[in-house]
Amino acid sequence: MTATSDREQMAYVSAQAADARVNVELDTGDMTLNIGPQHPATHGTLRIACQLDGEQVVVAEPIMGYMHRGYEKLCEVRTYPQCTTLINRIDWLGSFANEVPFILAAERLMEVEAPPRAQWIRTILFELSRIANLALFLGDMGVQIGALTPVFFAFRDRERVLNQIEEVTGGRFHPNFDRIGGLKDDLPKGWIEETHAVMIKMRTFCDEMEDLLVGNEIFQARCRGVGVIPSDVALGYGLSGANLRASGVDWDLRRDANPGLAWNEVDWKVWTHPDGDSFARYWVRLQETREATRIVDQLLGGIPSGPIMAKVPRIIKVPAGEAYLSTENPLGEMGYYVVSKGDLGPFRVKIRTPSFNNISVVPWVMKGVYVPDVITILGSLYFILGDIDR
Amino acid sequence: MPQLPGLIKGLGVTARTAGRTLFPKRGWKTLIPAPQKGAVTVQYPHEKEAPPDRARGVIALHEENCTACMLCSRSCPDWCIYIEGHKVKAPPRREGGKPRTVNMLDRFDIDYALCMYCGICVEVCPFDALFWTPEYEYSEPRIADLLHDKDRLGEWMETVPDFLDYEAGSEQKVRKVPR
Amino acid sequence: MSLLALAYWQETGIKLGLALAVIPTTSLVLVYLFLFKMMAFMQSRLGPNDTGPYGSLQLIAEAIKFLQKEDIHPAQADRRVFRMAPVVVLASTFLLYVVLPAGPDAVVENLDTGVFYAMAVSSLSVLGILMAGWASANKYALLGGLRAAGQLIAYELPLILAVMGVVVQAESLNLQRIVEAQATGEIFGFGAIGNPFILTQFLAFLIFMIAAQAELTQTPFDMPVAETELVGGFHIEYTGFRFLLFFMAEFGTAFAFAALASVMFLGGWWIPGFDVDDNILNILGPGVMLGKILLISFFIFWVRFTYPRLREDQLQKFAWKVLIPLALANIVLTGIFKVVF
Amino acid sequence: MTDETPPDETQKIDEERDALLADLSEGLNEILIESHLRPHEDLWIRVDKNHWQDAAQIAKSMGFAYFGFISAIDWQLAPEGRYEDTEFDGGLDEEEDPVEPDNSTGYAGGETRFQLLMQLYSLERQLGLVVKADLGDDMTVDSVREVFPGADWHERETHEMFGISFAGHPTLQPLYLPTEFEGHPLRKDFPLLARQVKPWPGVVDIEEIPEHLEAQLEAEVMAAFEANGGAS
Repeated sequence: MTATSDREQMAYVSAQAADARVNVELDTGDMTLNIGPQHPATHGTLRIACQLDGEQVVVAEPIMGYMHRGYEKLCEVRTYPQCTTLINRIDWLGSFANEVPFILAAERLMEVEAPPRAQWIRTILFELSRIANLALFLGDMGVQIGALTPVFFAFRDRERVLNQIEEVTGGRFHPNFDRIGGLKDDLPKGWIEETHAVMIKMRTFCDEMEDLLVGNEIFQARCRGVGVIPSDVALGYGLSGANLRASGVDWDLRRDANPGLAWNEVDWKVWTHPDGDSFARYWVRLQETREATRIVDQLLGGIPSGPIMAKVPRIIKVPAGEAYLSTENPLGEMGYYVVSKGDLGPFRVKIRTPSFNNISVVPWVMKGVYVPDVITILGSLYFILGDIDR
Repeated sequence: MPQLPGLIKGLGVTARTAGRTLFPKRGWKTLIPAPQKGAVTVQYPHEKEAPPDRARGVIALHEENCTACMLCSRSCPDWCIYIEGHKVKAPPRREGGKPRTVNMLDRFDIDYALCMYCGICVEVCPFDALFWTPEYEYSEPRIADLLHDKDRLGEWMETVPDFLDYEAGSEQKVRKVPR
Repeated sequence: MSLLALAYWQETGIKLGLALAVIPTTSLVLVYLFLFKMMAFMQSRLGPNDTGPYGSLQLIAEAIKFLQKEDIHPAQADRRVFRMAPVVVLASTFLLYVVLPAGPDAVVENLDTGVFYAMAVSSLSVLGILMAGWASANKYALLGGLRAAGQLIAYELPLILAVMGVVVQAESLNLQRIVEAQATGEIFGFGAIGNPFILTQFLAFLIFMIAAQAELTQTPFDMPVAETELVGGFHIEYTGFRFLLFFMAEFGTAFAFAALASVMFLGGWWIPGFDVDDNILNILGPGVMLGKILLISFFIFWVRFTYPRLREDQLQKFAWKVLIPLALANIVLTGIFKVVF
Repeated sequence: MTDETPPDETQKIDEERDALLADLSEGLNEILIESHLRPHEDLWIRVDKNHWQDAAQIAKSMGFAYFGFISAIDWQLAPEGRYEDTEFDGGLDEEEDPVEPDNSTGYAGGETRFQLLMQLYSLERQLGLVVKADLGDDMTVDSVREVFPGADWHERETHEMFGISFAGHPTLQPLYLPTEFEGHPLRKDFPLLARQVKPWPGVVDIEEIPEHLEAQLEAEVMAAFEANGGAS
C-alpha cells in the first residue's frame, strides 16, 4: 500500500536526520485523519483516509462500499420494468435521468422507438431533474466551504422543480415514469404554464448564487487554483460531465452522441471552462443550470401531439444482444451496458456511473493540498454516494 | 461602471431575502411584518402539505374489482404483496345461465415496510382494483403495523382523487375512479 | 459618586447576581434574535416558532434538553483538562463583563486600565479552546484547537493595534473616560452629537470588527469550528451541559465585543443632550447600550450568515499582510493628528 | 433521431464506423480476433487476452483516449434463475413457452466463461468502442492502469466482483466489500441471499374448490338464485 510505504519512507528520513543531528525537533510525524464515513462533507458514507503532515495532505485514499447495494446483481433477478425501480435510486437527486439510458438501451435491443411526444416529455423531465440536481450542488458547495445560506436557497428553489416533477410522475425523488416504448402517462393540464413560471424562478436562483458565491472574493480565494485537473488527466481517469468540461474538454453527450432525445431540436450551448479548478467546476455547473432552464423553456413550447407509448407487448421480453447506452446525466456520463438473452430480465447490467470515475481522480488531485481544500475539491467534484457505490 | 465588490453584493442578497420573508405584502401593507406568509416552509403539524393528485402516497384497494389474479403480487419487485383467495360458485348473470366460478379474496396485504412505491402493481392491475392516493400520514411506531390488510387498504379508497385532465395534444383518455 | 451607599459585600453580591443573570440572558437574546430569527428570515424560513410566543422560549427548552444529557468523556481524554476547558472559556467571558459600562455608574468595576484588561482577559479563552482541543483526544478537535490558537494569536494583534488609535485619541485606557471623551468631543467645532470615534477612527473600527469576527470565530474566520470540515473542531467531543457552556461563552463573548465596539466607537451609553454624569443615564444608558450592541451584533451575524469561510493560511496572510500594517498606519496617523491639532 | 433517418446520414455513420473498424484492424493486426458492428449504434471488438494492454495502448494512440469503464461478464447461466418459482419464472403469463436455456455468448463471440469488457471513446471521431477479451482458466490479465489511470478502481472492482486478477496492479484489495468477504458476488453461481431467505409470495395460487364439494355448492347457489327470483 502506497500510504504505508510513504510513511515508512518518512520515518526512515527522520531517523536519518536525527543521526545527522539536523534539527529534528521540528520534524513531525504524519497523522492519519479519517474524513468520514460519517462526515458532513461526504454526503453520505464515503471515507477519505488522509495522511496529514500538519494540515497538508500527503496521501488521500477514498474508501467506499459503505452503501454498496449490489444493483448490478439485483438487476439480474428482476424483469426490465422492475429494474427501473432500482435504477431510480442510483443518483437519487436526479432520478429521472437515471431511468432514461437504461430504458433507451432496452429499446435499442428491442428495436422500438418511443413516439416523438414521449421523447420530448422525456427530455423535459430529464432536464428538470438536471436542474433539481445541480441546484442542490450550487447551494451545497457553499455549505462545504462555510456559507450557510446558499443551501437553504437551493432547497427552497429545488422544491419548486421537484413539485413539477411530482405533478407529472407522482414521485418527487423516484419518478419511475419511463417505460420501454414511451412513458407511463401524459402531462396533466396546466403543467406547462406552471413549469414556465418555475423556470423563471430558477434563473433568479442562479443569479442569486452568482451574487452570493461566484462573485464573492472569499469564495474565489477558496476555489481558484484549488484541485486543478488538466484535460489529459481528466480523460485518462474517465471524468465526465461538468468536471470534464471544466477542464476545457468540449464534450457533451447530449450534443455529441444524442441517443434520440429532443436536444437537437432546440438551441442551446455547451459551456466549458479552461481552468480545471474547483471554481471552474462550480461555474460550469451554474451555467449548465441556466442553460437547462432555457432548454426546458424551448421544449415546453413545442411538444408535438400524439401518443406517448409505442406498440410494445404487455410482457416485455428483450431479444438477445448487447447494448451500451449512455446519456449526459446531471453528474456526468451515466451508461448501462445491458446484456440480454431474450429473457424477461437482463442477463447482466454493468452500470457505469459518473461519480465512480469522478471520484477515482481524488488520490491524484489531493496530493499536497490543505485539509480545507479536501472539502472544497470533494464538493466541487460533486458526487452522490449512491452513484459511487451503486 | 465599476463593479460592486462581491462581498457587498452577497450581503445584499441575504438582506433582500430577509426583507422579502419579513414583509411579503405589497403596497402600504408592506409595513406589517408577516413572516408566516413570507416563509416558504410549511409548518407541518399545524398546516398540511398538499401533494399533487398523482403523488404516490399509499395504495388503495377497491375490493369489488379485485379478482385475486395474482398479477400484482407476481410483478412486485420487492415481494411485498401477499394475496390469498379461493374459488366459490356464484349465481349466473342472467336467467337460465349456468353457475359461474369466481375468485374470492381472502387476504390482500401490502407490507409498506418493504414497498418501494414504484407503482408497478397499480399499473399491471387489469381490473382497476388498485389506485394511488396522495395520503401520506400513516407512519407507525411499530414496523409490523405497516402491513396494511385489505380493510385498511379499502379505507384509503375514499381519498383517491379523480384522474387529472391531460395537457393539449395528448391522446390519452382520462380514466375514471370507481366509487 | 455611588448611587446607593452599600456595604462592600452587598455591592459584590448584587454585582455577582447581576452578572450571573446578565450573561446567559445576553447570549439568549443574541441567539434568539439573530441565530434563530434573522438567519431564518434570510433563508426564507420562520425559525423556531412553537415554544413560547414566536418561539422565544426555544433556547430555554434547548438548555433544559442539554442539561438532561449524559456527561460523556472520550475514553482517551485527559479528564480533568477536558472538564475544565469550557469553564475556562466561560470565565474569560465573565471577566470581560467586569469592565463593560452601561451608564456613568452602571459598571461592575471601573478600572483605569479597562481597555488593557479587556484585551488581556478576552485572550484567555484561547487557553480554554486549546485545552479542549488537546484534551479531547480527537484529531479533529486537535486540528481545531491548534487552528484556534494560531488564529486568535494572529488576530489579537490587529485588535489591540486598532484599539490603540482610540486610546491615543481619548488619551485614556479607561472605558468610562473613552465614553466621556466621545461625549465631550467636537468635530470641527460641532459638538451636539459629541465625537463618536467611528467618524475619526473609521479604519480602526473596521479593523476592530474584522479582528473581533476572527476572535469570535464567526463565519468568514470560523476555521476552528468549521462544521463541514472539522465537524465542530475543538468542541466536537462535548455534549450536554459542557457544550452549552461553550455555546453560551461564544454568544456572551460576541455580546461583550459588540459592547466594547459600541463603547469605543459609537459613544457608549451617552445620549446627546445629557450631561456625561447625569444620573438619569444610569437608567437610560443600558437601553442605549443595548440598542447599539444589537446594531453591531446585527452586522456581525449578517456577515456570518452570508460569507463562506477562508482557509487558515489565507487568514494568516490577511492578518499579517493587510490588517496589521493598516492598524499600524492608523496609529501613526492618529498620533500625527493628535500632535498637530 | 426521428423515425425516418435521412438515408445519406445513415450511409455516413456506417462509413464512419466501417472506416474505424478498418483502421482498428490495421492497427491491432493479429491482436484483433473478431468484431461486431451494429450500424449507427456501437462497435465491438474482441482482442487477444495476452495483448490486452497492447490493445489499450494502440486504441489510445488511435485517439481513444477517453476512458469509460472496465468490467466483465460471466456467461454461465445462473443456477437459480430469478429465484421465483420455476412454474412462473418463464413469464408472468403461464401459457408462455418456457425460455430455452441459451448458452451462447454475445457480440464478437467468445469461448470462455468470463469475458472482460472495456469501453472507450474517441473525442475526434465522436465514436465509442467496446473492447472485449476472453479470459482463460488462470483468470489473469495485464493491468491497463499505466495506460488509463482511471482503470485502477475499475480493475479493483472487477477483481473483487469476478475474481479476475490484473497483473501489475499494486493494490488489488477490495473496493466495496469488507476485507474478509469470501466469494465473488457478480459471478452467476454466487447465491443472492436476500432472495433465498424469503419465499416468493407469487407462488401462492388461488385455492380451488374441492371436487367433492363442487356439485353441492353449485346446487346451493342455484337454489338461492331461483328463490331470489333470478336476481343475484
